[in-house]
Amino acid sequence: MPSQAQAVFRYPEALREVTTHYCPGCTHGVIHRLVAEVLDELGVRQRTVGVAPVGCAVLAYNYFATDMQEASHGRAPAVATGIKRARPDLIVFTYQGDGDLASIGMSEILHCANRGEKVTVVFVNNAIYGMTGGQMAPTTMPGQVTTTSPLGRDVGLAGEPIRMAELISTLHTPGFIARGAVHQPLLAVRTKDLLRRAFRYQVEGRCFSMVEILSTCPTNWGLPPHEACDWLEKHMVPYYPLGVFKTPEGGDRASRPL
Amino acid sequence: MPSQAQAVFRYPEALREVTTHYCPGCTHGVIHRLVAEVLDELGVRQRTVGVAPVGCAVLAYNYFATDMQEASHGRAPAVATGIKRARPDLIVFTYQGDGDLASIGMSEILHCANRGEKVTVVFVNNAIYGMTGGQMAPTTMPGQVTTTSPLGRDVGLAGEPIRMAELISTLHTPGFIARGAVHQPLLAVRTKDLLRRAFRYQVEGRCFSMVEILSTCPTNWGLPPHEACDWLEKHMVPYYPLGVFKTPEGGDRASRPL
Amino acid sequence: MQYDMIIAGFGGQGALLIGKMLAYAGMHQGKEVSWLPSYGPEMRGGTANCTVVVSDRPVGSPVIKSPRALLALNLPSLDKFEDSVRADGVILVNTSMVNRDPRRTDVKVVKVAANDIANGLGNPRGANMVALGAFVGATGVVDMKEVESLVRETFSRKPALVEVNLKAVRAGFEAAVGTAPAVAEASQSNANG
Amino acid sequence: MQYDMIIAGFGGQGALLIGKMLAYAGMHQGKEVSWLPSYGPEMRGGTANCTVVVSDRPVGSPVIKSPRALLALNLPSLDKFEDSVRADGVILVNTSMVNRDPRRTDVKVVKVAANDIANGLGNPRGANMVALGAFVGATGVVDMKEVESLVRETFSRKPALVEVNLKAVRAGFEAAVGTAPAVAEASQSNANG
Amino acid sequence: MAKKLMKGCEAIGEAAIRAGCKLFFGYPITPQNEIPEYLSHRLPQVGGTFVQAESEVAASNMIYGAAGAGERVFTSSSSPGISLMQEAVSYLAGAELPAVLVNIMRAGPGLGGILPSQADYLQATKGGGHGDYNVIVLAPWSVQEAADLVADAFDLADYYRNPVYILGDGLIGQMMEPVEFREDRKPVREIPPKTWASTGWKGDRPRAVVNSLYLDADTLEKHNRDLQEKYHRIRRDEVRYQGYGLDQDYDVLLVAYGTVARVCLTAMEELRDQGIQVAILRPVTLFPFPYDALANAAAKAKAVLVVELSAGQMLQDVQLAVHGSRPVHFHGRTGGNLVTPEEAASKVREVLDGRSEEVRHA
Amino acid sequence: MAKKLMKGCEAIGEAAIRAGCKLFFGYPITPQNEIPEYLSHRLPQVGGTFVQAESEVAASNMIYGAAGAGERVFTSSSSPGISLMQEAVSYLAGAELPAVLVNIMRAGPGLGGILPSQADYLQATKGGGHGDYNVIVLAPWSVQEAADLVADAFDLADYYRNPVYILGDGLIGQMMEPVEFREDRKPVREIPPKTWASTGWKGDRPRAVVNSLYLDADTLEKHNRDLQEKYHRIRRDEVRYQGYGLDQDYDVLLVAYGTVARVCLTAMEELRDQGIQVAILRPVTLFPFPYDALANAAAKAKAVLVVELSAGQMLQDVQLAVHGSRPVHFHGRTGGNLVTPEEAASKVREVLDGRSEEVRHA
Amino acid sequence: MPRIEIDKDRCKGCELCVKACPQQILGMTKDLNAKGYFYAAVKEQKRCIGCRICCVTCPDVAISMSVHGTMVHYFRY
Amino acid sequence: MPRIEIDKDRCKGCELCVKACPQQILGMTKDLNAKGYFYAAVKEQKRCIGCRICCVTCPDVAISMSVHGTMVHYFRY
Ligand SMILES: Cc1ncc(C[n+]2csc(CCOP(=O)(O)OP(=O)(O)O)c2C)c(N)n1
Ligand SMILES: Cc1ncc(C[n+]2csc(CCOP(=O)(O)OP(=O)(O)O)c2C)c(N)n1
Ligand code: SF4
Ligand code: SF4
Ligand code: SF4
Ligand code: SF4
Ligand code: SF4
Ligand code: SF4
Ligand SMILES: [Mg+2]
Ligand SMILES: [Mg+2]
Repeated sequence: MPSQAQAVFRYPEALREVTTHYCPGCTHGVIHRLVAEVLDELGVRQRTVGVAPVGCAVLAYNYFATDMQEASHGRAPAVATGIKRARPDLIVFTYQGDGDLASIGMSEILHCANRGEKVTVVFVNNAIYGMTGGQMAPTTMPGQVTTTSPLGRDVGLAGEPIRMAELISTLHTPGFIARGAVHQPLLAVRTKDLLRRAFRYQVEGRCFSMVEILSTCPTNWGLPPHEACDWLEKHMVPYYPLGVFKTPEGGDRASRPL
Repeated sequence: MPSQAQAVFRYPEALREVTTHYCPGCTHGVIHRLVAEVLDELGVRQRTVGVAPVGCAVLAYNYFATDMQEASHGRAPAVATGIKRARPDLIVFTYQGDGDLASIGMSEILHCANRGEKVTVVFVNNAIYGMTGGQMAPTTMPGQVTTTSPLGRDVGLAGEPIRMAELISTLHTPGFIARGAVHQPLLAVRTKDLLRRAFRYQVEGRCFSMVEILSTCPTNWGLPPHEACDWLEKHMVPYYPLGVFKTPEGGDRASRPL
Repeated sequence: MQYDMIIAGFGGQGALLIGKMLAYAGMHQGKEVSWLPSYGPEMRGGTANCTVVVSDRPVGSPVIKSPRALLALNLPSLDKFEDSVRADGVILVNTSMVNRDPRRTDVKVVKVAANDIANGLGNPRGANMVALGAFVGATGVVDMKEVESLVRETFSRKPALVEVNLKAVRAGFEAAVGTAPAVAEASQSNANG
Repeated sequence: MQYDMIIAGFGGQGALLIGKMLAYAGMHQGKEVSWLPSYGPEMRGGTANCTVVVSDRPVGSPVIKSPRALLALNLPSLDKFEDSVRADGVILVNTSMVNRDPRRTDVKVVKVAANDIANGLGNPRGANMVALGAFVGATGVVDMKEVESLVRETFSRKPALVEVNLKAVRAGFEAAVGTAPAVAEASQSNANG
Repeated sequence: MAKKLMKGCEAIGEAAIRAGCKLFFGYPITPQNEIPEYLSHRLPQVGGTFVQAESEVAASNMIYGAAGAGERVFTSSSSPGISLMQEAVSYLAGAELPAVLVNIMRAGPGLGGILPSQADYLQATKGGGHGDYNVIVLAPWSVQEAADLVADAFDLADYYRNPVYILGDGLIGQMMEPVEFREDRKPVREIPPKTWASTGWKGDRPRAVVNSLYLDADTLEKHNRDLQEKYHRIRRDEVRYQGYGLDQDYDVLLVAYGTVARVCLTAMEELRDQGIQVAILRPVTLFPFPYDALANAAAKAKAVLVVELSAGQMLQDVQLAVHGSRPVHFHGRTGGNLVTPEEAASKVREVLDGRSEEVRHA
Repeated sequence: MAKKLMKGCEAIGEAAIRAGCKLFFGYPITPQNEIPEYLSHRLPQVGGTFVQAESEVAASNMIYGAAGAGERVFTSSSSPGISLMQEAVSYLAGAELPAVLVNIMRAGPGLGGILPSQADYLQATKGGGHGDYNVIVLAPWSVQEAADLVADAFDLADYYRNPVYILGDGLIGQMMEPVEFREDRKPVREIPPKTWASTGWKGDRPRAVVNSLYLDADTLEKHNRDLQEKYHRIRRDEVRYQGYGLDQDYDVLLVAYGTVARVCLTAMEELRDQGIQVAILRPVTLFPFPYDALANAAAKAKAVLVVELSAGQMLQDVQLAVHGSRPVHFHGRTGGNLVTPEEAASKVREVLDGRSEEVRHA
Repeated sequence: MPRIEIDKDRCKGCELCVKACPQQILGMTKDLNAKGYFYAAVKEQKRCIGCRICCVTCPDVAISMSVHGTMVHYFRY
Repeated sequence: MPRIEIDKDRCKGCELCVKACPQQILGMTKDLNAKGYFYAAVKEQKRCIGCRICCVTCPDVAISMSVHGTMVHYFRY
């Protein structure tokens, strides 16, 4: 049969064919595509509702070919809770940045995870506030220069970067928590596996799921895209290890007293 | 010399000699006394500012013989941050319930701990909203009946109880995190040691410190005081193990990927 | 016209329940009623009180500063509300828990030892029902028949309790009926007119 | 009277900086000035523009819909603002980046190939300074002396850059001075009166 | 259905369920705890969902999500909690989502106290959040009316795609009164299908995007014009008020809402017995405010007296309505203290005696 | 000091430092990011403290703590972030804490857009939070005035122990203008020592308790009366406004604040050239609002025209001031669009021609 | 010799001290105190071992202890 | 046989695909596309091994791939 050309990599159906507003080389775009491909593969696009954050992905509602809601800054997990509780038959995901999820939205994400809402959170950690012009995020690396840490993040004053995947995975409520990255193509492939698993848990009505994905912000890091990928590999990956932190099958990971 | 009677247990100076509004047998009173004794012992009463929460301890500003501030519900760690950054010479503590700290104030406590604010948090976990009449808290035990979980907490809908000490101790920023209890006299003695340590870290300018203290709510648990103590021992201690979870000397406890 | 009253007592004495039953009885008789609890920040285990209005016309203010009748189940309640009762009103005192007489001379004072009567009936927890019966007896604000059927309804899940509580409420009624005729009539005539 | 202008270009072309230097120069000459950047939600790397007002009296509206002068550093800027320029105003076009002529006939059009001139001076990054000089030459809105001293100040930390940029700004000035005398005079006379 | 004696809070919960609302998200706060408590046992009985949110911020965003998914949903809280919802309320209005928010007001400012108050009037009616928007505000004066208005609130919310507040003072929440839920109730407006809701896009309608972001100024201005046009229709079509004695002669017009109006009614009876002629206008909708009705009613009076459990908030709307044509007087109590009929009556006498001073600007 | 060309945001930051404010707690949001960014490098230089809070909720409670400890402190944000602070603002007012909050307003409602707006007027002046309270509101129209008012704001906050808003439209934040910081500036009021602040209790003064809780109704009512009395003094003593052409004849009185007033000034010049007589009244304090000055100024005019970047918010205060004595007209833009001098001028002509319709109630 | 004193009017009658005393020498009175609670009292002062467990237990700091002579305590407090 | 296609007007010129291609057969053009970017193009289609790394890398989904005949991919995607 395959005498004719067969498309083996094409534009996903769940992604609308518009140009994103993301800067050149920004890996938000890669993550969008991975999510869209997974929705297509699982065949759930038509019953999916996505929740866009306030952050560079604020316009995500223009990009996914699904029904969408725009949440207020940090509250996407609460909005997703509202949607899922109203319509448990829908597949609900949030797409959130690190300022959105780990700073202003800390309470909402933790409680959403702890209630075990059957939603999927795509958490894009780029160690900075992209949209507002490069301020420090809770995930900003020690010493990293941002517009509000002009001499580099001083961990003595601003504390150490927060590892959300680790934090959330200590909750006792079952869930799927993992961290991936997309700055190298094979990592993107593995991250897609994580996303697929995360959504599948939701489709099966099993548990809350979150995939934290390390992402670049060439513009606010002040680096050309490929150097941004290298910076991420060198500075972020060691502190934010990639892998699966929690599965609904797995046990309880609460630390025991010293 | 001691031919005359010598007082070996007396009313602490840092506690005002007024009758509290706490219900008979409520261990909020014990915790107040322990905190006051520690302030006396460390000789810091005159430079201490306490932050009262919204919760049964809302009137704590009437009880401690220190300057006090009344915070809005859940925001005591933010208020404490404001005080401590304004006046680093002051000893600042918050006194917070589980609704206050683990529900509405989740974001504030985590970020306060993560910034490493040099303040001390006294966290009173009584597995319920005392002041508002016994609603479910994030720390309510599975199956526990409250006015908003009339058939008992359903972990399938409300999730598992949150263990704040464990959660916070996974942060990378150095801190002192421990859990005590006061439902038995010797545990109260050990809890006082924890509080002493916590405040001492602050006096030394070392780190953030928090002592979670399991406490009874005879009124809303619907139990006579001593039965409440037994209930706590039987149901809460196994899930909320007592001990020290993190010290500033200790390493990083982030869970590693599976 | 409207008949308004304050029922007050210690936390566990059942003041709120007595008030609710009066309101229910009034409603079942076709009256307009309102019931308003104090929800002030009293210390737990402190006093509790409620205001009940029973009226032929829609209830205006549910908050009553000068009630026609007061049921004082304990001393602090008498202390707190004695002065507010209207001239010619009724003060019913539970003498089991109040060790002084009301000072007011312009109101009808009725005294019933509710706890003692309940103890005498071998039903110490029935003091609130005794007080309810006595209050109805003294004021005639609602029909005893309605009260009795309410008692039946209230305890319908525990039939054993129905009879003992009916006894208690009747004992209270008997102890007080006819003691404050003027007001009772006033209310009666209002109820009819 | 007041002289108002819009400086517009691609993100990295320095439109905002040119505007700021014009405002500074005006201020140093004792004028009232305002500088207002566009901060609309343009896509990153999109166009940037600013509005500068230089006036003898306190600046009224800092927002100008019909400026007296436009500096269009690239084509989208010309497209966007050409129509807004006042009749008898000035449009200065950076022909290095704009491949069409302005359509307007009721304004004075001045063309300067800023990038080419800068390249010619061996200072490709100095195109913005060329454009600044040209704009001052064409409009006379501020004194070249002030501009030159500003250039010295701006690059004072990197003395090597002072001379090359002074050269650039002068080259621009020369390329444009006298090309739009009417307007320049209008502004001149206003500045004096 | 027979009358039941219910607390206002419970009646509100029950009325919501009967209005087809199966979702509640809320956070405890006195004096409205009986609403979540009632719903936590009632909703599961009817196949509904009760979620105790982690905060009022979360609760208000949960109702955003659920409303955006096309379901009837509500939350309730009291003053400080409602303040925390102000960003979300602005979002609800901006995204044109139908949701009902109950505020059983307590005394402020700050932590204040837990006793009744009406001091959130301006927050509710003038927009406590940012931007130009309005919330429909319904103010019941009895338990029965609370139940009735909750039902109407869901209809109005759906019809106008707009948030609706039920604004009750603490008395409304805590008081028990007979209440009847009519089975034959009809919606106040015919409600169009919610084709705009995000329920999964199957291609049979435009993609549903629940959103209040418009980066382009002209688009956002157009959106604002549409909103203002909607508020105009609401002002035109949804004004509700009640008058008492307006058809008789009167010297003083009392203006009050909620339970305070009942106090005024009692005062009015007392005053009429004494030969003093007063009438009452009770706004039932606070937005839209009955400006015209009030202006007309005021025209018959020598003076207007506003009575509130606040330092003078509705007062501003009354002044806007009366437009300087009659002197406006004010009597208010704060801190949780209540106005008594005696107080209201004696203030009326002061107004008539010239012993009360007119209020010029709030 | 010589004049410097500065962005409004930077001038605000610098002015705060010069007013002795060494503490800033805030969260990023456009269009005021230059304030935290400026302070994150400037404050450490002067021994001050910059903290990027995790949210606006946290930031507003941090300033509560720091103000309660007796230090000058401020925060800044833009519309949605300010909405999140409303609970804390009510607490600040209730606990009588001096703190400065800068709101560089953007277009709403909801997420809206990031372009300039004035649609948070009612939130700021009528109380976006719960309970009866007022915040002093200062509205600069230039970068210089922004700097000057920030300095005054700290003085007023300390003197009255009350929060103060600086309410700027997006232009104020983004615009660069020359600004001068005078070294010889004197406080607008003499500020008493902060003996009420919680700084450690050594027994030499009453224990300091920073609080807004009063469980007893009478005590809370007394507290409210004291607050109202304070607001009364503020209304009496702190009104600020500027008039332009008020001493000449005019047919139309323009009322506008912030940068919109500058647009009106340009329009006024244009109109005068055409022989149309207008004057401008520019409120500088929005609370206290210049009711009396406006009433007087309106008396000279045939009509009043309010111009705002909103759907009509200050409009309500203008109506309250004019009290129906003159027709009030309105011109507003929303969504981030700006009013141009041409627009304002042509609206004036419409008012004079009878082509514009009077606004009765907001 | 240890001496326990219970401030009768601070006591809220919770009985925690009574249950806690290892010597079981505390008991509840049949009198109401000013607050209306049946309060705790020392029944057998002589058998008191001065362990301070009652003091540590009381949520209302109603119990204080003094000693004549030296005493060794088995917990540091 | 793999065939790579780059949608020139979707490309934002980030060069990530160029760096990522293991065969180094992609490159940037000297032309500007409609958006004003120098865009990426396939320089040597023939040497393409069909690994899809460029496709996976592109943040703007500008690259698609089709094959003639059967191909075994070394990563599942
Ligand atoms: C309540 C509120 N606070 C602040 C903002 C401003 N704001 C918009 S996006 C953003 C942070 C974005 O950072 P992040 O979530 O990391 O997303 P990124 O842009 O990096 O993808 C902030 C603070 C807002 N819109 N609303
Ligand atoms: C913003 C806000 N939300 C809710 C409340 C009501 N409230 C007061 S205390 C409380 C919870 C108290 O529980 P917890 O913190 O566990 O303290 P406890 O009473 O159990 O000691 C709540 C919800 C409030 N005052 N303010
Ligand atoms: S600012 Fe950063 S995160 Fe945002 S689109 Fe640009 S590169 Fe991506
Ligand atoms: S309600 Fe519970 S926590 Fe509160 S004082 Fe009473 S027993 Fe203690
Ligand atoms: S000190 Fe020990 S032995 Fe003595 S009364 Fe107290 S608990 Fe009992
Ligand atoms: S523990 Fe304290 S409050 Fe309780 S009974 Fe003993 S003395 Fe009284
Ligand atoms: S498929 Fe592989 S070899 Fe071919 S162009 Fe892409 S990255 Fe290069
Ligand atoms: S990765 Fe995509 S956007 Fe980047 S250069 Fe290649 S084709 Fe263009
Ligand atoms: Mg980010
Ligand atoms: Mg608790």
